[in-house]
Amino acid sequence: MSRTLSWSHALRMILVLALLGVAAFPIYWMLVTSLTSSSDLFAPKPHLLPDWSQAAVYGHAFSATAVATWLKNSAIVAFGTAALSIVLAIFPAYVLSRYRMRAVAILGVALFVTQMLPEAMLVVPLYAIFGQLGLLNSLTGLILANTAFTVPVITLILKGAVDGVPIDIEEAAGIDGCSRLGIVLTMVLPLVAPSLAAAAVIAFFHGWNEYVFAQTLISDQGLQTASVGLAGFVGELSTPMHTVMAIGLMYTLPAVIFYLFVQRYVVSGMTAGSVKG
Amino acid sequence: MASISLQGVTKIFGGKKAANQITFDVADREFLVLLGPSGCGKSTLLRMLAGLEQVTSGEVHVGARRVDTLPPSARDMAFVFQSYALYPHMTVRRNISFPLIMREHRWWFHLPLIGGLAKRRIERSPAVRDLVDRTAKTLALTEMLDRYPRTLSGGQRQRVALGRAMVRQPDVFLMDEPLSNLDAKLRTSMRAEIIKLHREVGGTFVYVTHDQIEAMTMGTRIALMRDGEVQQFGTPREIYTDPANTFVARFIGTPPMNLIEARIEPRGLVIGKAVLPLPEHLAALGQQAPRDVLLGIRPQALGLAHGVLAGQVVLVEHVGAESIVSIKLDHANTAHSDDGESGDDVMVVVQGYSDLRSGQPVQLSLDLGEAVLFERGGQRIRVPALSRAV
Amino acid sequence: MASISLQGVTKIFGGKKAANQITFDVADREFLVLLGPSGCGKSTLLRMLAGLEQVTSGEVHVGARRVDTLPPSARDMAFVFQSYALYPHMTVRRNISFPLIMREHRWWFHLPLIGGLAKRRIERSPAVRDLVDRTAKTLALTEMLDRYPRTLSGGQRQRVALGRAMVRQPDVFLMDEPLSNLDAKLRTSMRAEIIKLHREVGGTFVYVTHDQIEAMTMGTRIALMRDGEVQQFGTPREIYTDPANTFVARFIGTPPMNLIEARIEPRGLVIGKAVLPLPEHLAALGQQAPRDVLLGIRPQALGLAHGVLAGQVVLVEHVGAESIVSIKLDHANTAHSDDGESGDDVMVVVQGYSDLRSGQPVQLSLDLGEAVLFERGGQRIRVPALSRAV
Amino acid sequence: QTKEALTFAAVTFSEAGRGERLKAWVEKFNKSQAVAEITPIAIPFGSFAKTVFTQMGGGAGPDLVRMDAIDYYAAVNSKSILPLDDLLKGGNYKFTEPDKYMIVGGKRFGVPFELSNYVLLYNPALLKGGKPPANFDEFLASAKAATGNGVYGYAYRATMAEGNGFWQDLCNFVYGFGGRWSDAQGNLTLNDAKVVEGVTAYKQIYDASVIPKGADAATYRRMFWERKVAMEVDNGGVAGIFSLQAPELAFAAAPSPFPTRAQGMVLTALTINANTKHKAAAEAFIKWTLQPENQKDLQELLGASNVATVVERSPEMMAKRPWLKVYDDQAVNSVPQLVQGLEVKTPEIQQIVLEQVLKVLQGGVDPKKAMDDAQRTALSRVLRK
Amino acid sequence: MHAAASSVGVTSPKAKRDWTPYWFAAPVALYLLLFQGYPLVQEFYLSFTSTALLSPGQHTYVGLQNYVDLVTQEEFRQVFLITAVYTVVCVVAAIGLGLGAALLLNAPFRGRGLARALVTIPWAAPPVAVALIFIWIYNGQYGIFNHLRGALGGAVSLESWLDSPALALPAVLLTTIWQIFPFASVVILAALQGVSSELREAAVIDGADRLSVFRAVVWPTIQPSVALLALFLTIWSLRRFDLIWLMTQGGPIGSTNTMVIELYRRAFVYRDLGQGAAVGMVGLSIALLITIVYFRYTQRVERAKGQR
Ligand SMILES: Nc1ncnc2c1ncn2[C@@H]1O[C@H](COP(=O)(O)OP(=O)(O)OP(=O)(O)O)[C@@H](O)[C@H]1O
Ligand SMILES: Nc1ncnc2c1ncn2[C@@H]1O[C@H](COP(=O)(O)OP(=O)(O)OP(=O)(O)O)[C@@H](O)[C@H]1O
Ligand SMILES: [Mg+2]
Ligand SMILES: [Mg+2]
Repeated sequence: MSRTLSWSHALRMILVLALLGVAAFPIYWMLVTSLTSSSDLFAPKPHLLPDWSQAAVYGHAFSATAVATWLKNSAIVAFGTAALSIVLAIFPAYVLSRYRMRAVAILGVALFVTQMLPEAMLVVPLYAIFGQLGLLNSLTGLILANTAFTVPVITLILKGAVDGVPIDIEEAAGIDGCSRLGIVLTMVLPLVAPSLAAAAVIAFFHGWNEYVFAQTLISDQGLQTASVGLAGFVGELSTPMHTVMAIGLMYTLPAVIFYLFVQRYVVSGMTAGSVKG
Repeated sequence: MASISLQGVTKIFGGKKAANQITFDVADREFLVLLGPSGCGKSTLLRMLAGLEQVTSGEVHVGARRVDTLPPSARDMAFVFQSYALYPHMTVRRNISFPLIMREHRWWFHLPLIGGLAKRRIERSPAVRDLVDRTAKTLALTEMLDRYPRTLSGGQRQRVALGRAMVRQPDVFLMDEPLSNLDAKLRTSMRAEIIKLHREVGGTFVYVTHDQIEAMTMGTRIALMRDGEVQQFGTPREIYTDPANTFVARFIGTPPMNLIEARIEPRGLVIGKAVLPLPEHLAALGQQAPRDVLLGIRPQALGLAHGVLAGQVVLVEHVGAESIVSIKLDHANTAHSDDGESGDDVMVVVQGYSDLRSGQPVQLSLDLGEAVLFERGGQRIRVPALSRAV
Repeated sequence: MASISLQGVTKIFGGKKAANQITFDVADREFLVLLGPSGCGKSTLLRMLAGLEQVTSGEVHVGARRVDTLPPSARDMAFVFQSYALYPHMTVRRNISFPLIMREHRWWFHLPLIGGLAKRRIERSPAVRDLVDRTAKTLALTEMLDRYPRTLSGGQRQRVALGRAMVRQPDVFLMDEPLSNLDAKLRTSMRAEIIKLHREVGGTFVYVTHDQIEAMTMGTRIALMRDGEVQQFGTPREIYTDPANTFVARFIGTPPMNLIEARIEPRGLVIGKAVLPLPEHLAALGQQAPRDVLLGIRPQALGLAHGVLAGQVVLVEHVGAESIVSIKLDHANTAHSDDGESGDDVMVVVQGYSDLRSGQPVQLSLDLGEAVLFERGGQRIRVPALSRAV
Repeated sequence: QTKEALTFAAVTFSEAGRGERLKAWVEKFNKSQAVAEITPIAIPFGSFAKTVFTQMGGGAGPDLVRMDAIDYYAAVNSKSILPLDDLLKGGNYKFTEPDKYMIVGGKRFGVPFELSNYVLLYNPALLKGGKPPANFDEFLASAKAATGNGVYGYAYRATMAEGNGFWQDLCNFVYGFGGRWSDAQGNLTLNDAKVVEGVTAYKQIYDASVIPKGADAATYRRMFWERKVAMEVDNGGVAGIFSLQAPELAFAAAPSPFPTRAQGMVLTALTINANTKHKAAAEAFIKWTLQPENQKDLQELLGASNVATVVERSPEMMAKRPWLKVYDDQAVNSVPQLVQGLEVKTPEIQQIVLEQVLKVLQGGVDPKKAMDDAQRTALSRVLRK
Repeated sequence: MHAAASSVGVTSPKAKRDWTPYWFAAPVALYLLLFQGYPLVQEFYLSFTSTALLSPGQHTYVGLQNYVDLVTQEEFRQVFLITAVYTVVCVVAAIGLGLGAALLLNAPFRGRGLARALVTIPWAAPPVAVALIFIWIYNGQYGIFNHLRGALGGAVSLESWLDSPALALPAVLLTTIWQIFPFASVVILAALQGVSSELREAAVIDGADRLSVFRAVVWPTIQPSVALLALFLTIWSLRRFDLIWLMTQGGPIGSTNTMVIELYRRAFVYRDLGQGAAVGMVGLSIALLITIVYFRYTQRVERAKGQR
């Protein structure tokens, strides 16, 4: 039995490693590409290992492009989107979980519908609305636009989490003299914290990665986000491959690292939502 | 003054009556137990008292106040939940002081930082601190004040829940099966704890349970419910010795009271082929027309020596100092139908370790001194002249 | 032949011994109960029997076969889980026939359509159908065969779980607290059901519980465990009347046995200021050197009439036909420490409804006929010459 | 007093090399006067039109826009840019020939910003004898000869992912073989024999295994510069970038090796967004750009392109960059890459044509049949005939 | 807001209506109405017009013309087909791979936490960066994939995968699946936490092999989560844009031309907002239909199992 055990264990570990390889390879390849000299890049045989003598490309990317500003803007948008999404989503999530009435059902359906709308379809009318509201060319506006797309899914995740909060606790707080608002803020919110983390991650990624709105709603160079900045390199006349890959990597890594820190909460947060029976 | 008075309280859940015209009064400082099988409406009734559920009709008064229109927080009642409902993200101290903090709550406490500080200030104010410390001491929780509920054992959690209720010094304590999550041993000791609490802090207690032992040992009054209706309301002793119907009779007492089909005739109580003389307190019935009845007799009142009813041992269970012997009667029927499978047999409690084997034929003796009679339909037959005083 | 033999079975979980050198033999058709407080290793032991947990060391034999190296499916044991572990998406019929289908399982049953058909064919084959129908009938589940577990009550689910175990007709039935999720009433009737099952289908039963009533009523043998070790192995009666140590003594019996500090001297048993003559079965001890002991005496052996020990009533609990009176002794100490809060008092069981009030002074009489003695450390003191036969 | 803040959007700003120079050129304007401050906005080629048009449609957008001809006609059509006739009235400008394409319905809505012609660029070191081919057969032969050892004889685009570039390359072949997308009356002539010939030639190259298939423009231009591509037909902007970014690269230019000298032309216009709130300042900028010395600077920084007005190049420059002359000489033969008469519908027609050509290239469909299909589809779908 | 937030429980028969849920939901409702509802209504209207991107204010009402065009154009049938293939393959593969990964990562082994984190890298990677690196990976001459094919002895056509009508869709799908399967695996991993170990052991004791245990115990438990996940992945795949557009713009020969790409092309390349909106409405209807079918189905299943 122990022999079969170790065999299956070895097989499992091989599969895990293969999986990790598949997941990480393109990112690794970005690193390799950014660190390959341009003559080697167009060589008939690919270089499989990074050439560290080329590391200057990273310094160059920083000095020659506004990548620092882009990343800063992306970070602002991403954190802003995450924060605003959660602020907006927690109350409807609570309502969806705790109330049974027609208006609530309609809200639930509406949330689903909004998940189906492609950004490309809404960007034209949204641009006009943002123009009216004076939100063009501001990161705030971008956050607002992104949030419209993250709120629905986050609401549904948080709803699952709130479903898992025992109603007893709310009733106890009510008897202890807590208002509804107080219940949501002091009871529900702390208890769904892992799910908040999961939700925040989803919103964060959305804000960090978003391209269509960032491209359209922002024209000020100083407010460009990394997705737009990176896409801007894909030139008609020339694409500086090293710089693009270097910036691509600098753009990817913060999100990956951020995720490494929160992944524990993400799994448990999603669990809170899904194990509602 | 916290007497509680219910007047025709009814609760309808989508057509189903979870509580039906419930009317009773509980005096101040009583310990009322709501007892009944699962789904009979105990929790619903308690939650209506607390204001967690709206009454469909009827009135609830506490002292002189009508409370059924008030929100839960305005009723000044404490509620202890079956699941304890401790706030898992708060320390024991914060859990206990939470009702006090809420009493001082202002809207701006919702603001992120300031609110936190304000709450801490209240928590640390001498008055609150003192009260919480004293409560914790009473419940032997002093050393756990800074721990979180998840690090406590079941019994400790239970005590925190009690503490949270006590600290408000309310007039009425409501408890919904607060012991049912504990193991048997802990249950026994927490039972004593709650009785002590009642004695010390006063106030009117309403306590829900489906465990008759709890009901008997804790209550000063019991309301025994079934299908949303109160079957009998009285002291534990009344309910034990003077059940209002077969349901009550069989619900209270372990093993349950035996119900044997019998017939009252002038010559005495006829069970199958046997005829027994009517005991004194039932004698008056002998003068009336013969009628079919159910004889209710507790297992403790049956004996296995030189008896009058013949039967066969079906099962012997040894429970420490006594043995419970199930016996299938040869010539008489029982009416234990609502118990399902094992209802056909008469149970006898024998002191000590019984050596009977199943299949063995036995003779059953009956001590009718405390026996009661019911209609075949289940209603208690009260004996006209001599109706027993308790 | 399904005798079970454990030889030095040990299980270590990351340094902690969940089972320590457990050795005992159970004959074929015994009903062994593993009893003990929470966390003592009962489930671990049972799971090692089933093969769900590997033994760290030691051997497990069933009949002549050594099984501890076999996978669970090869051991031919049925397991009933505390939570029933019914397959929620299968009908009752499929749940019960699942083990039979698995017995016939071929790899190609995993193919989408064919597999489904094949399984259905097995399920509908006369042999399986018959067996399932018979099992369902035995358990009164016939009408529920096409329902899903979710729509069943607790007791019905429990019966389905039993059915799934029975249908395999295994040599050994393992059950891990199968009744602990049921309410008290249902528990009683399911208890009888399982005893009946044991009697009818035969096989060796190993049953885990922490409820002593279950253990006493169901087991033909009890292994009482604590901290991974077997404290005593014997029949319920042995364990009740002849406990191996104070832990066993207080674990079995409600209310628990009283342990009173005493001293044996030639003049008799000295408790506080009182001196009692040694009963016959302990007389031999009087000849030895004086020693400090703990007197173990059951609450049923204490009386409140013209006694020898003075005390004060602390609490009176009425439990149906008897009352339990807690008494604080004036001049003697008890050794109930491991019970925590309410351990200081001696408990007395009084028949009938006691009118004592708390605070009232009483006199306690002792019937030493069944009393046992322990070292202060807890070990039983066996009386050399006259060691009692059971 | 603060300056009026204007924005000027152009793809060129996002190009390495030329972008910086263009910004400097705009800065010169900012310094030249005290009333307006223009901020450059770089928008990459791929999303330029969509972004700017969304913004303009939404009532905002940059004040000044450099747009491709294809977009220019759409903007004119929806009156999204301001007419400039009044502004330039009386000015004595010597506009280059293609300026005529700026006049729509007798009115002018922009001035040419950059005019870029197409000629054959080659790496002399990679061609036998260092000589450019003179006709299509020679061209095919020398491309084949140059191919091998990681070097490709020729490069162009043939992917939908680079639809616009693909279209430009295709225009060169079609125009070079004497075809046009429409006749003088604006009737579609997608299946004209000459067009089919051009497509056939395109396919011939494709099948000759001389091109790095799938390399996008950025890549194969880089390869050209790394001396891994021998020839390409490309516009002056590209040559400008080569000379700026790879000064050590000795490349040369020659007329495209097609039967006729007609080639496509990248024509971009400088326009004023109709939504501007700074009309006067924007107009001032346009006038400024048209001043001869500014035109001269612009032409120089753009590389091998021409600008709105005729600017003579200095002899030293011509000596240093002999290929400039080839580009300048090509100007008279350049035709905008539009479906003339149906300028606004060009994107849709372009899509239809390119898909059919792809079918020719990849699916082996007969060029004639493919272009017949294109003609039919375009007529029915785009023109609803 | 505080003033309106009443206490727990509706207080009495005479008490006023509990407005709390309305207050709680109002901000989000308004927000969505403004930023999604209103634009949606506008798009709905636009779909019956011919409207230039540059002058969305001036529309010509054309009735059902845009829809009629869609129905009659053969190309649009291809768009349908591509969308369907893209969506189905994405969802099936992402769930399959996600399930496999989740099962692998659910068993205990050393370094599991790190592995769980690393597997989710693709999810964290921005689509723009992903598109760029994959374009390079698929590159005909210098892409690592063609090199690998060569190294493994395959026929090397030196053609970029993205330029081949046969390979472009698989290539785009591969990229998409690579990017989205971690999300599926996280969700499924979370669902796996709910699998009762007792149930699993019961099946083992009943003699079930691994696959049977999975089918009898694991799958039924995670199935609702997987179904909801599938719904979301479907909806998201129907509207995925950046990745496809950046990689192929729907080409070659429409082989990766999904509904959203077509929408975009019509609205922004052909600059006809009306046509774009019509495509969008068709897409929306399909998504709605799928959602309705999903809910109907789950309800029926639940009812069949007596869960409701
Ligand atoms: N919110 C509700 N909606 C509909 N029916 C309900 C609701 N709450 C309770 N009921 C029904 O009312 C009846 C009484 O329920 P209640 O919870 O009061 O029983 P209980 O006596 O507390 O039972 P238990 O001992 O199981 O807790 C039950 O039949 C129950 O199904
Ligand atoms: N998988 C495990 N890993 C580590 N420790 C374990 C594991 N399973 C059990 N234990 C520990 O072993 C001891 C015995 O556990 P076991 O579950 O056998 O107790 P038990 O007697 O069944 O208790 P209960 O009555 O609460 O079910 C406990 O201390 C428990 O914490
Ligand atoms: Mg209840
Ligand atoms: Mg256990």
